[in-house]
Amino acid sequence: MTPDNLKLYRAMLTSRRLEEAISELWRDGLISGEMHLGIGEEGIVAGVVDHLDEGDAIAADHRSTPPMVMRGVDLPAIVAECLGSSAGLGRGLGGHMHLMSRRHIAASSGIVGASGPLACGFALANQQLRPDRVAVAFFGEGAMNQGMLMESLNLAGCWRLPVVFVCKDNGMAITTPSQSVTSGDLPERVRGFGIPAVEVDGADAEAVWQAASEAILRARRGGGPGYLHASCVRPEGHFLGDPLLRIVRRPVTELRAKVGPLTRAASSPQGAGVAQRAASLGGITTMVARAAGMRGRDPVRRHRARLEIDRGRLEALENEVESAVRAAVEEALASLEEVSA
Amino acid sequence: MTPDNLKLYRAMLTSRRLEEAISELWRDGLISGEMHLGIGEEGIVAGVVDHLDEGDAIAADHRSTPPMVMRGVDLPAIVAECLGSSAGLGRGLGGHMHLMSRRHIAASSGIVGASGPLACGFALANQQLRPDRVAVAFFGEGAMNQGMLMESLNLAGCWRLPVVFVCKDNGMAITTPSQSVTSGDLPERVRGFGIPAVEVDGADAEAVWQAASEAILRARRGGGPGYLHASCVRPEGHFLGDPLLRIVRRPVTELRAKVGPLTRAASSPQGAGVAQRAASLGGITTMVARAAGMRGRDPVRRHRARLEIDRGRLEALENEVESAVRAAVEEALASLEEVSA
Amino acid sequence: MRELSFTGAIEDALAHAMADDERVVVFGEDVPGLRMNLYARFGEARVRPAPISESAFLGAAVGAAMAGLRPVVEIMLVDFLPVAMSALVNEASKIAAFSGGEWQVPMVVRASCGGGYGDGGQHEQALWAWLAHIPGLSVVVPSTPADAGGLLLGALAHEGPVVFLEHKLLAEDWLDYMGGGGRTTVAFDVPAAGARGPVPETWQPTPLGRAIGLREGGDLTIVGVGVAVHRALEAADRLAAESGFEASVIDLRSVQPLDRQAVCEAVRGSRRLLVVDEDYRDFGLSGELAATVMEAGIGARYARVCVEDTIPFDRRREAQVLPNTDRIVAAASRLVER
Amino acid sequence: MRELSFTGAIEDALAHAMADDERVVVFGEDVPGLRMNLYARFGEARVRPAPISESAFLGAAVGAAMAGLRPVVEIMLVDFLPVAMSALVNEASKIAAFSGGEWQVPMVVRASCGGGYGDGGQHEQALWAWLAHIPGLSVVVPSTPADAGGLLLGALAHEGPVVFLEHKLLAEDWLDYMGGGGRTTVAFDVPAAGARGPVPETWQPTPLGRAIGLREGGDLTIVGVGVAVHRALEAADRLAAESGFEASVIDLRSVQPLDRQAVCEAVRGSRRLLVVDEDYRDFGLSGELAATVMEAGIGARYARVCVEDTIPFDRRREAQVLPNTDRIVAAASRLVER
Ligand SMILES: Cc1ncc(C[n+]2csc(CCOP(=O)(O)OP(=O)(O)O)c2C)c(N)n1
Ligand SMILES: Cc1ncc(C[n+]2csc(CCOP(=O)(O)OP(=O)(O)O)c2C)c(N)n1
Ligand SMILES: [Mg+2]
Ligand SMILES: [Mg+2]
Repeated sequence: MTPDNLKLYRAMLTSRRLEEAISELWRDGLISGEMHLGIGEEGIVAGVVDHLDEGDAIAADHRSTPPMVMRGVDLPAIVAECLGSSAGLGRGLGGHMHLMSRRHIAASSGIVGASGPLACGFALANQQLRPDRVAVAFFGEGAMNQGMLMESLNLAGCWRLPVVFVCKDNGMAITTPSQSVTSGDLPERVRGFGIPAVEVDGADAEAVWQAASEAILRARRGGGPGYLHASCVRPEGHFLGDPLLRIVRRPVTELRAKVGPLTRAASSPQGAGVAQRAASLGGITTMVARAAGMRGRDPVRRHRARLEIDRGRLEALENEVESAVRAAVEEALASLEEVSA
Repeated sequence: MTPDNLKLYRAMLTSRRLEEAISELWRDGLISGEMHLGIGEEGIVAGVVDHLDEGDAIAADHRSTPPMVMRGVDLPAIVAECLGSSAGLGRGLGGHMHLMSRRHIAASSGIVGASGPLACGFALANQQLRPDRVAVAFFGEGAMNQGMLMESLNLAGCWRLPVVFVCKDNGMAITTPSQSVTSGDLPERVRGFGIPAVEVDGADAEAVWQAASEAILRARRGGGPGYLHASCVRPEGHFLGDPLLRIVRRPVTELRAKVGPLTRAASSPQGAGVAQRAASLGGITTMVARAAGMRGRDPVRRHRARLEIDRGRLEALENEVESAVRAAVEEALASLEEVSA
Repeated sequence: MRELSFTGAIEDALAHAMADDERVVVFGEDVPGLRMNLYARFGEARVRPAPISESAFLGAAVGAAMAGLRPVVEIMLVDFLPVAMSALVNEASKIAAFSGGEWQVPMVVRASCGGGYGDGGQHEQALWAWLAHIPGLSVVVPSTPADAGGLLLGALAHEGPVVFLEHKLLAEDWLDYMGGGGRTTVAFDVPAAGARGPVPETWQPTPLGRAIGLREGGDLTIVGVGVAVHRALEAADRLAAESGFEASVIDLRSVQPLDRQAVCEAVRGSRRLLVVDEDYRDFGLSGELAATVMEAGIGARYARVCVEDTIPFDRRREAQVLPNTDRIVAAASRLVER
Repeated sequence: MRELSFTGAIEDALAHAMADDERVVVFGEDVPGLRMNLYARFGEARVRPAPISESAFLGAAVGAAMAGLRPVVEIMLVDFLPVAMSALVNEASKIAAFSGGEWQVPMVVRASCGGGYGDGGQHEQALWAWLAHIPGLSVVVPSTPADAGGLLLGALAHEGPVVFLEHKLLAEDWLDYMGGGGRTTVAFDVPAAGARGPVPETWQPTPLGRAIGLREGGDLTIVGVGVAVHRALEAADRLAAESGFEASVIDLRSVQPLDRQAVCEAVRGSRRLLVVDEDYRDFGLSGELAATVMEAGIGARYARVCVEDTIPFDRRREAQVLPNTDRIVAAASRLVER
């Protein structure tokens, strides 16, 4: 089987454009803190969500805009929720870390790892009420060290739940390189739970689609859980306003206040030996360098380059997406004004 | 290297005799509920604890009498604690699920899985304050599904903590066969965390000793954590008064009140289909059968049979142990009377 | 009227609910052993053993409830909930708010609680006020078989998450399991009217948040839940016999929703409030009732008999720190004197 | 006197403690990034990044403290503690009791808390009373840089476990991190005197459990912790200016131990108690203070301005449900009227 690549492209582009628009609103001060974007992971989300239909469920993490967009949740309601408008998905009460749609059995949480148990619960309900329907859990590689997620792997395995765990590995958990706090190899860890684990390049939406197809089909047929480990990047940092990315982008301004205290601390008497201090400073430099190195491997651009379609149709599609996003933002902004008026 | 088998035997026998004495006190109503014994796992505990010395630490689970006894904690204080006497290890305030000795950096907890984080903390302190000293965590195979324990495996791995995890696999968690709620193979799971895992017959104290020797030595030398998976039995049930074992031992009396409601329920209208009901009844029968099947493979008897020592010396040792245990019980009982007097 | 044990009443009501509604499922550690009769009748798909993974299966209950089931999830002892509290504090209790009221989480968490059988400070906690502190969580603590069955159905009918707590001195299965172990050599101070009693022929859900007056008396109002209610009744009788003062006793039955009106009405008459609470004293139910009365502008004398510290293992000392009848009589006497 | 920010004061005091005492170690998620200066000075062995495994590393802190270290363990937001509460509820707080007083757990849990920057109901909780409900846990909530540094050292000197909570509106690093993100397009209602202020040249540990009076006034006593104290001061000034009533304002500084005496003394004079609390209203600090006053036999009018429900994401609605100055003035006015 092969995916409808144009459909995948539309999904990814819509998510990308919407998140870019959200970034603008955030910069204008209209969206409050901790706005985590899924830019860089659209290839993973598109390749998985394309397989889902009525009755299938999604448990998402703090980067939940792409799955909601791609699952077909109302765009204006998503933006309105980010704005805190009462026209939002959660009437402005939940916010961007809690995008949810009952109709799509899709919910998200800001507690790292919480998508594991939630997806198991969705899958359990499907097992009892809607045989052949599945649940998908999205989370990052950092979340793989959270107990409730590891427990969920075991629970899904022993209850043979129709759930597919999707790990979006961008290598980082905020400023911490996940490898430095992870023992062993993650797909191997999952296999240790008796769950088939597949590694895939998350920048390649089509490859993800293929891998997901198999895992989801197996789950639908009662074959139990599956796991996809998909690499990705985090070009916009941990969240909008990421301090490390600010340093990368405006080193002079951002470092001014930091360098003095840092060098003072690093050279204060009492404390670690020179080698350890040097190692720390090296660690800090690497931290910043990693933030800078998160560009490239853009799943959307890559997918676009592969499309075999004439330029005119492509541009038409892109214009459609642009206008849908623009309309969504306008509608959301209007809803906000109505309330404050 | 080979162990001092006589020393191991003395340790195991002391623990066994003390727990037998505790059972008597429990039957007499002098010890309150949830008295979990370590009878059946002495081979594991002896083979591990024999390697520990000043500065080494133990985090135990709800079956904590054997590790305390074998680590050299005062016997009368252990018994007194079980009796709730103010002469007890915790002045009668903690009880048998919370045996602890500060001097031995040895503590236990009734929260399944809690020995994992605790041992990591002990090991962290050792890493900083007492290089070459280690920590050991004891727990059951059921605990391996507890998130905090799985997290501890990862933590120990990435911090290279000097900790040895010891899983005492008796196959059961209360009345649940652990296999039925565990996905995958446990040693494989641990290897997935990048931690070397060794399987050993826990009824063979000498084999455990060998396996532990290697893991503990590696940890002492900064080589990071290790894991032993040791099989064992649970002949006295989950705890004293285990309902399943009561059924096994006195089927007529114990089943009288239960069979009526059970057959009524199993044959009530509305509910599962016949096949599922039959499966449930089969499950219940297996549950009881398993409780009955937990005899044999006695690590103490087995170790005794192997000792190459003349009968006279052996009997002398056994008499010594008997009197030490008797004296401990008497001292503990006396302390209790003093208080109530 | 039939007579049932506390445990029997819950099982009976639950079996009816399960027969009526396929969406009701039970899961938790060891449930085939603990709920053998339900297991035999409804099969493993609806009475499922869970691994020792409270965070995963409590969290799964949230998802299951959101996706159409009505899970009754068993956490053996309330003391184990702290292992998995994020599912309640950050998910179950907040989904309705976060979804703007669109999405509900109809789940029941069933756990045993309380002390009095020598199980030590890590296995005898009450924690009901600790749970009730979190907006969006309901907490039910029945004190009789009839209430246990009725409130279980009330909890199942409720659209939000409910923690249903069974005191181990009332629930015969738990007490035998964790305390007695089939011995005749131990005794427990079990409130007879709580452990066994009349139940209706046909169960009706008891709505949450309605206190019930169990004794009339104008000199003093004693308020509590669970076993404390029975201790209070005993103390009130002693007080009447020994010093002629008459206390009313109110069983709140649910800690959240809290029947503030019932308490205020009674205290407005008696001008004396005594809270008897097996949960920890500080920042708990006893404080909330004080605030309730003060907020209503009712001037009253006030005292509380609670658990003040980690519960000791030793049964002698344990008996002293639990809200026993002596402590209640003493506190009540001080309140009515002068 | 030097001036420092709230965050700077904590870092300064902590750096001193670490330089003085090798046993003090810091660990938690992301600490090399969050505590860059300490990381650069003390190295990774003592400022250690942890995996996203709160249960393991909080539990490890308990063990580390028992085995001789003085861990300062960072849980980024107090909202994440429910993931790992068993380490506090069932281990840290109970070891001293279970060991008959032989073994202590000297650890400090450092976490940010509180709202006012639009982060939604799962990331803006206060939870101090929820923590303080558990016997054996101390809970500290400083409101100024000087108290933040002093109480951190007080917490480190304490032999039992202490949760040290930093309000995100006071801690500039957290506010920039989670709220501002370097933008000039957003504004937060930061209490100036809480975010930056004088600190002593040489740090001294501030003992836990001592409230401090920040404003004198005989008509009314307002009590709180953290940001609420600053709101109360502002409200008290407005009340004085608008209606001539003078309120005293008490900053409890620690929720547990609770300085009951300070509160009782003040209310004995004013006969009016207003609790301003950013933690949830029910079964919390506001109730405990009502009980404190009633237990002391002090007749008083009482009101409370608290968070009553899950905090809304929308900043407009969020501002209305947090204990803001308007709500405090309104409640205070009702209390003093008549
Ligand atoms: C239980 C919990 N701990 C910590 C946090 C803070 N936090 C938010 S996102 C994050 C990093 C998550 O890393 P990962 O799972 O790899 O996802 P990514 O952000 O890289 O997509 C952390 C630590 C949280 N929200 N919840
Ligand atoms: C967190 C937690 N959940 C549940 C329990 C109840 N419980 C006590 S022992 C036990 C079974 C433990 O099984 P295992 O780890 O295999 O040890 P075993 O008893 O077989 O030695 C359970 C579920 C508990 N004490 N703590
Ligand atoms: Mg990541
Ligand atoms: Mg076992």
